[in-house]
Amino acid sequence: MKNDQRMPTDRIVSVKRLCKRYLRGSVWRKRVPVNAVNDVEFEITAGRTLALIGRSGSGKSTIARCVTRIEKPDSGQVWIDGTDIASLSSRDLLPFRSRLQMVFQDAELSMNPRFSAREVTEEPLLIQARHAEERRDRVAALMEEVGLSPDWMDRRIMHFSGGQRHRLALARALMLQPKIVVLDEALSGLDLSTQAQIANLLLDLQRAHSLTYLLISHDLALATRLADEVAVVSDGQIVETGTSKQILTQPVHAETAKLVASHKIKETKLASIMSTAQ
Amino acid sequence: MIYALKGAGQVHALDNVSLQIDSGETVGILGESGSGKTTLAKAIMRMLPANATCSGGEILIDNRDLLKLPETELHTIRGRAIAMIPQDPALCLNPVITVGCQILEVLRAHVLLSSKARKVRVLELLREVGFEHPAKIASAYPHQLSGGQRQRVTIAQAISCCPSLVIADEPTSKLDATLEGETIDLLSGIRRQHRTALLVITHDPGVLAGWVDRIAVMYAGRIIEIGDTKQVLRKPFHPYTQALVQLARSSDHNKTRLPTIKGNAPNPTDVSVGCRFEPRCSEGMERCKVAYPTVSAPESDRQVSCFKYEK
Amino acid sequence: MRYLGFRFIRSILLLLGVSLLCFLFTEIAPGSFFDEMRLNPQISPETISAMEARYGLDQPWPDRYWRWLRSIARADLGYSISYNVPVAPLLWSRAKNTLLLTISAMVLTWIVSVPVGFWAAVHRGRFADHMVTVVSALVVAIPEVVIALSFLAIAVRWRILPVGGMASVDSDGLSFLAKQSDIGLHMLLPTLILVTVESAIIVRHVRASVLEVLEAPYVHAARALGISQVRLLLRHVLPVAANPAITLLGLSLAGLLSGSLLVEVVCGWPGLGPLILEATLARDLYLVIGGLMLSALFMVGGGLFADALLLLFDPRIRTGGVDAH
Amino acid sequence: MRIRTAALIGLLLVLHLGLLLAGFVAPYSPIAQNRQLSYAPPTKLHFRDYTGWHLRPFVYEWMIAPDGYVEDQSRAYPVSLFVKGHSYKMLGLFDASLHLFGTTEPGKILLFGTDGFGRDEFSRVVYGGQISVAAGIVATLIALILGSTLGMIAGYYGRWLDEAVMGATELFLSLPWLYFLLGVRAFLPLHLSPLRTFFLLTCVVGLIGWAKPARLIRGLVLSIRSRNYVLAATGFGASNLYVVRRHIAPEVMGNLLTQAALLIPQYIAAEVTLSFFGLGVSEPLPSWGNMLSNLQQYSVLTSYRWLMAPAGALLITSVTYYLLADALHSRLKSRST
Repeated sequence: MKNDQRMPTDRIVSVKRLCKRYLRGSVWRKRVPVNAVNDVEFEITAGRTLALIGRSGSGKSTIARCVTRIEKPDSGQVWIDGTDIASLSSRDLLPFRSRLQMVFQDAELSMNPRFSAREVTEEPLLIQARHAEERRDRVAALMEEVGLSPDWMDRRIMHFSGGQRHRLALARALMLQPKIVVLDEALSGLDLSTQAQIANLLLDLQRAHSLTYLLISHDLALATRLADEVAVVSDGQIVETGTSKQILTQPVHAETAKLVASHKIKETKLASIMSTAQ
Repeated sequence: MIYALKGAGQVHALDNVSLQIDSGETVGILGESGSGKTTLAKAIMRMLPANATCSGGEILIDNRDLLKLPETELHTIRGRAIAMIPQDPALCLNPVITVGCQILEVLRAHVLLSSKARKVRVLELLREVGFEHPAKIASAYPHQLSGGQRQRVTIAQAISCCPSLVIADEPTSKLDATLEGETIDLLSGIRRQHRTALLVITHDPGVLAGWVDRIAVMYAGRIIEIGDTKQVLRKPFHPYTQALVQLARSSDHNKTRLPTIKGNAPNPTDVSVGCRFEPRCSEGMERCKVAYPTVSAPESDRQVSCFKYEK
Repeated sequence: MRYLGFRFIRSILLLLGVSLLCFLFTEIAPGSFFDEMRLNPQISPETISAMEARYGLDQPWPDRYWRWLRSIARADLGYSISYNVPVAPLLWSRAKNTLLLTISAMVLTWIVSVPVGFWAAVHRGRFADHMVTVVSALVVAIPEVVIALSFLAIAVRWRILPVGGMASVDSDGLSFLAKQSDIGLHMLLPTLILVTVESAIIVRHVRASVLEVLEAPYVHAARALGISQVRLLLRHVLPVAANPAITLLGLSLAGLLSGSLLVEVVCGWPGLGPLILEATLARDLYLVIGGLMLSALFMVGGGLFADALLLLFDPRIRTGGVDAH
Repeated sequence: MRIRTAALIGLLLVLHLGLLLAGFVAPYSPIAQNRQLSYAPPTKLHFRDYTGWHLRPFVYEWMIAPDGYVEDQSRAYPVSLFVKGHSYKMLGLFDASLHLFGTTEPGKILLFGTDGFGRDEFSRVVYGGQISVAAGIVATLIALILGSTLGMIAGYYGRWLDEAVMGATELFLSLPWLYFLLGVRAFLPLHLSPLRTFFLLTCVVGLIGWAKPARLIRGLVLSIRSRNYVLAATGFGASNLYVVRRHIAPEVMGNLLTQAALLIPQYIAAEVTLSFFGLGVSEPLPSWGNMLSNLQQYSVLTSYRWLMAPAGALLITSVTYYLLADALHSRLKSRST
């Protein structure tokens, strides 16, 4: 890892020595740090996708929350487009908010049940108080782009299926034309067919808006299929990075080997049966 | 024919579903959310919610029909003849009772053993599901265990009275990749030792590949294809199965678009006459819209209900 | 065990807080007992200021508060002006009666309402459940004053229960046993009122928490494993429902004490209530503060008792898992 | 569900309107004493006399007889609506003398009989209601405003502020509220003008009652704040104000309404209890509490049952409020899931 202070130019996202500790436990229990993130470094070049893979509880979603400043990291730097936003106050952070968006794991919970589809999607515009007049057309355009019919705009969230809510969350994230989208397990928990549809949608959107993705997932198969580079996270540290091919073919670190092994078993079982398939 | 109504208006959760599981055989049910696979599992256990009614057919366990059994005698069957591994292990253990006691409870309900023998049996079970030092686990409380460990405890509970059929409802959906492998090995290991029949319900064909004997594919409350695992995965007949299998086969070249099924899941409330997959089917024919395809057997012990194979 | 220690410190803090609160009240209260005395001409101003000095009313309030606090520690709650008797023994003699009434009412309430709540929850939707819900909703809706008065009216009209006071007039001559039964008989009416009021609230809470537990996934899982309904209820549902019920124990003590004050006044039971009421009317401040402190002591004691019970019943606290509060 | 809520609100409106226009509804002045008619039972309405049926009901006058009151059948006094009666201040604004119903002098229509001083119980109930219910509502307002602001601050700004507010709530909750009320009342001068007592009383009840709503609101705010859609909003750069306005306020508002419907009857009961003890509104002015206080003597309690009328009125008001609270609660639960 090069550690020059020079501001990395082509890297749109560069994280250096990121640390974050939680103190879990109540007053009469001694405080125990949990899913600490210590000394994490990675970079993503514009228009590409980096996947953070790790077992549950390895601190990968904490990293995501620190990068998008939903939570303030204890120390370290997060360079977005050439500025370190790790220590910015929330007011100076405002311009960066539109460039950096996060999509949460379970889409249903990340939307206020009282809202209609339009209210959910236009919320970013409301907050940033932008384009007041053509808010409705922008919502219709984006809903169309993510594959939802705009005339469902005024239906309440309850009437949408899991897959459709995921699409709505994506539409909301793209409302401010972000450059970087962080997907925190955005595809886990979906049926295979819906998962495939959302994955294709992500690829199309990346190509159409030249987006940079930071994908957080525990499913190696999905990650290697969607991401250019993969970083393996274990107990809050990045233990290995490489392109999807490198990771799949020659895993170096023990954790990666374990992940790849369990992925391989499933693969070989399927492949052996279907070797003669068309 | 099990025909269950649920919620506002009539929702045909299960429609004309018939399935045979021989003793010691493992059958996988493959279906996406809303295909009625969980309802089938609940129906077998007679655990359907209050607003669901079975309007026909029967459920035979060692040729005793469950539907005819009165409610009071049911608890002799549940846990003894059929046991269920719940979908979300994190929630399915009582937070205020030690793990050992919860397994003890199941034994107490069915097996006539002295309390000492029961304790020994509990430790045996815990060792069998892969805990190195079962004594520590037995005295622990559920909130002190990890997700994977809790899953293994629920499995131990299910197999405690050597039931003739164990139903595993989405055993791997809540776990991450590595734990999924361990759970599958555990389940197939149990099947060999206890000679119990296993009904595994999942939406991912990868989970079933390699260890499940037969697969039944469900779509919108109906079984659309049944057959030996290898043959079904190698040469799926029904277009829906073909698409599902194609999806599961992950090709290594990345960043390419994945094959998908167009349209989205069927709406359970609308009762269309024709084949429910017709709107999303690439080989949809006129006939499909009008009538529901009857079951045909293009190959030995393979069944599919699609007009493509109907003579 | 650290948990209990921590709760103990917390209750001591609470008591301190209450004492500070009471003391502040005496400060902000415009005028004091002596104002009335100043009005009547016979008492010369010097004697009043001397008496004030004796009670130390002229020093700045922090050291008065400190001196007063130390006196509480020695269980000397000051001097009751209207009764010309030290406050503590007077309070304690009355407090015993209130405790007798409150404790028995609480025990009775819990014996009645926990099974009824549990039974109503189990028979959800059926007639029994509806009946219990409607009755308890009605009793909760009716203000305590109305309940107390109507019970009193019925008791007086049909003379089934002795009314008023703690023992009948000729009770001195009776043997010890007869005296106890006589008090018991007298106690019946106020206890009955208290139990009706309190159990309505607790039945609703118990029923709600049991219903919530019955819906929990681990109960479905247990039923799917063939555990019989009875065993399921006793071994699986009851322990989990115990936790909210016990937390409620501490809280319901507040309602019970307030209720007992009202009931004692209505039924003429010589407890803490009528004493505090007279002290309020006579503006005998120290007696009132003493009363308040004592009732706070009961409350905090009840709370600690509930915490201890909770520690016993709910392993999650012992093992520091989910913070139950 | 919707009809039930509407019906309840309607009933409450009628009730409050009746109390508000006390002068109009009550036939007589609540303070006018009538020595001959002390403890007179309620007048019976008759429709039939020896001549036959009459559409308009009529009453007889009470005559004192050795064993109590007996009807003086000699003269009948027709009861009519909208009758001129004694003058009163309508809503404290202008003088009026119109009454909803009444009868020609010297006949008296005493729907609820009279009390010890011969004052018409029905008028006293109506006027007394004004004070008790108003006290309940004002106290609830104080408690809810104080409670919700502190609850919101504690829930939202967290850490030491939360600790402080929660400590205060636990402190207030650790004292039985009636003892606390008595204690505070003891420190206030005893004989005050009715208006100041009323005002002081409601503040006291309100100031003591804020703890429970504060704890509820705090819990609510904490649970909403941790929801993902609030995190998402902060992700878009939402300011605290925005989050409170769009996400937290609607949820809290719904609960405040239910809380109000729950607290009002409790605080009315608190006022009534205090006046029942003689610490609330002083004698000449009627309040449900002090009207009930003379029921403490057993002789009054047994023989003059109609003096329980204020208890009946209190009962109807609080039962309606609780039913309303129930209906609001279930509507709220169904909407937010």
